[in-house]
Amino acid sequence: MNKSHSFTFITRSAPYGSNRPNLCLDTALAASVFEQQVNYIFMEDGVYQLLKNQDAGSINSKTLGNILETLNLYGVENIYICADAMEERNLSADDLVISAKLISNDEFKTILLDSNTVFNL
Amino acid sequence: MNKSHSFTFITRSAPYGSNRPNLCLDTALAASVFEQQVNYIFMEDGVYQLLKNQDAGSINSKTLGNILETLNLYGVENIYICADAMEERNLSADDLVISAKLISNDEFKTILLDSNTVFNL
Amino acid sequence: MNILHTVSQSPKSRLLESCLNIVSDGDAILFIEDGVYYCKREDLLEQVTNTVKCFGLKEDLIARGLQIKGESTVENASYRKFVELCVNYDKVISWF
Amino acid sequence: MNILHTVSQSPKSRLLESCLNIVSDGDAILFIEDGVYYCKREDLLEQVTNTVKCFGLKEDLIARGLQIKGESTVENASYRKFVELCVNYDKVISWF
Amino acid sequence: MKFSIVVYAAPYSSEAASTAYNFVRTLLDEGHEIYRLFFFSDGVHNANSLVATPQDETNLQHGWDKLIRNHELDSVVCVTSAIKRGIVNQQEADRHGLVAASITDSSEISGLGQLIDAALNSDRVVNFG
Amino acid sequence: MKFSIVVYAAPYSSEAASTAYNFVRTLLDEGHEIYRLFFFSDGVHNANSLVATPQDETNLQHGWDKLIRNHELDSVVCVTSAIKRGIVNQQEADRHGLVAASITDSSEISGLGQLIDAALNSDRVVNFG
Repeated sequence: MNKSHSFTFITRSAPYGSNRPNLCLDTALAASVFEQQVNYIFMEDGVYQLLKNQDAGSINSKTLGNILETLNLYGVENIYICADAMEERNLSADDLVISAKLISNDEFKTILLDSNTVFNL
Repeated sequence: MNKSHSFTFITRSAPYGSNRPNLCLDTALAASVFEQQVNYIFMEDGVYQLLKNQDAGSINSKTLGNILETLNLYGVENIYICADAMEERNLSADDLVISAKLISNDEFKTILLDSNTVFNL
Repeated sequence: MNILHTVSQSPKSRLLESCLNIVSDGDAILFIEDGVYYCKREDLLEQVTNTVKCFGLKEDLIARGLQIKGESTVENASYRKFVELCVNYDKVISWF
Repeated sequence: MNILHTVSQSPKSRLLESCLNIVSDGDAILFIEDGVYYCKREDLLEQVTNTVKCFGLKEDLIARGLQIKGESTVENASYRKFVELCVNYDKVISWF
Repeated sequence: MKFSIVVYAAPYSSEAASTAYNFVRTLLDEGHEIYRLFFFSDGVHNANSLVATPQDETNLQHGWDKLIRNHELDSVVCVTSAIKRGIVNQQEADRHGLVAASITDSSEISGLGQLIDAALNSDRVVNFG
Repeated sequence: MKFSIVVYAAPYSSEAASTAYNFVRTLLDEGHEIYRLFFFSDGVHNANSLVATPQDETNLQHGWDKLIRNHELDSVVCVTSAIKRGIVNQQEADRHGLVAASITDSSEISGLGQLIDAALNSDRVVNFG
């Protein structure tokens, strides 16, 4: 199967409070198994998923912090962070577990226009 | 049983999109059956429950618009509307199915302080 | 390559504001469920409706006692129109 | 006759702003679940913490990689402290 | 056109599942094809068979069941979401030692691959949550 | 002190049911009394017995069941919320012609009066949603 279909996943929820980040991640990993092109965009509260030093054992959950490692492991390479989201939350690259490409809203729009299917969680 | 216990119900969600207005109403009616003092306060999006001309048959639901009649029928007389909520939504008394007492946040606080149990939906 | 966006929560959610960050000229927005309360907030829609067509799902408007008047910048859309919009735009992004 | 308020959604929800409309001097606010992100938004808490004690649920803070530093106006609260606050305040109002 | 529909919301607590149901009915009325319905997260509760509603309320689970049967739709419930929410078929019930199955026969339990497959084979994917 | 707890949220889709569970455990550890647990709206899913979770995840429904049994807690599931969400005991299953019961034995199905009664007889009511 060739990479003819492009999926974009917008993850805009904080971790642990709801299962939306997990739904988004699981679906993206499923798409990567089909060897399709996958874009993964952290927007709004979604950037909180990338904070360092998470330890969800304290609430009997699995830590989401290594999410980017998982994405990379599955071959998802197009990972983006909304620059606006970082700024609004007073966050800098140092606060995050890993660096991904910061994008403007215009770049975001271009990615969406080039996508075949968009999941927005 | 005497009216020794006072309940306050804050309903701050729009109708139909979620079941929160129904949960709030049902619980208040149950409290009134116990012949307890019941305050019912429409806050924020809750004031949308009072809009005229609702007809939820269009989405196969039951219309909530006669909610105040139901409350009155069950003997719930202390019905209040947050003045702020009306203003923020550009609503006037004419837009509502029935007139209830508009309260300021300070009056709201007094009601809460005098309540034994508060449900906030 | 335009997009239909559906918005399904009341203005309190600021969901439209989120959506607008990434709406392109020529896209359309359909307000559904509690999202239809946006149809009465011309103050929030003012900048939008120049470049983006806005619709409110008729059945949800009726349920809530909301009417779209002639001079409104938002159009009524039945479920049938909802389907038609999905066909006419290249993809659908749901905001919930 | 003071009240403990729990706030359980992230600042995006503006739940604290709703709550503050009806918080009285001497009340307390406990941030839980995604509400703990408020603990890092000193800009939103500034006016609050003069008259109202603010707490963040420790377990939820740890899960999310948030730390309350010494100079913060918000205090760490364990589940045990959560229970103690419920006892010490006359009633609990939950914002969710 | 070929559509696939994803439902994330349980019936009754929010309107989304009901909106999805109305949308699917309209799609069929208009002559479109449904490639697949995919029930995800709390959406799996739409496929619960052990429900009864008061006479003056809509039974949305029965509504889906009838719609799926009448139009022979392909309806998939996400296995990971379903099992921990108590939506199980007989096979899953046996495997996990549960006393009964709870899913409507008209939906089958499967993995997220079915959602990706649906996206690859449909002209449009529409999400309701 | 005497507490009653109201849970509006289903397990897994939001953290609230898990917070309620941790809170109740701490209450008991600290020597407080639970007058009643009341499961309302989507909270009724906490009393579903037909669930299984992956080994590395917490089974919250089992957790509640154990906690309720071990401490002989009074646990009520709201009847109106439960029936339409597929949480039924044998009696309700029989009445509505459903093939199986789905509720954990440790909770009973009853009306909203039990919530008001709980408020009247407790020092504190704490809501989780």
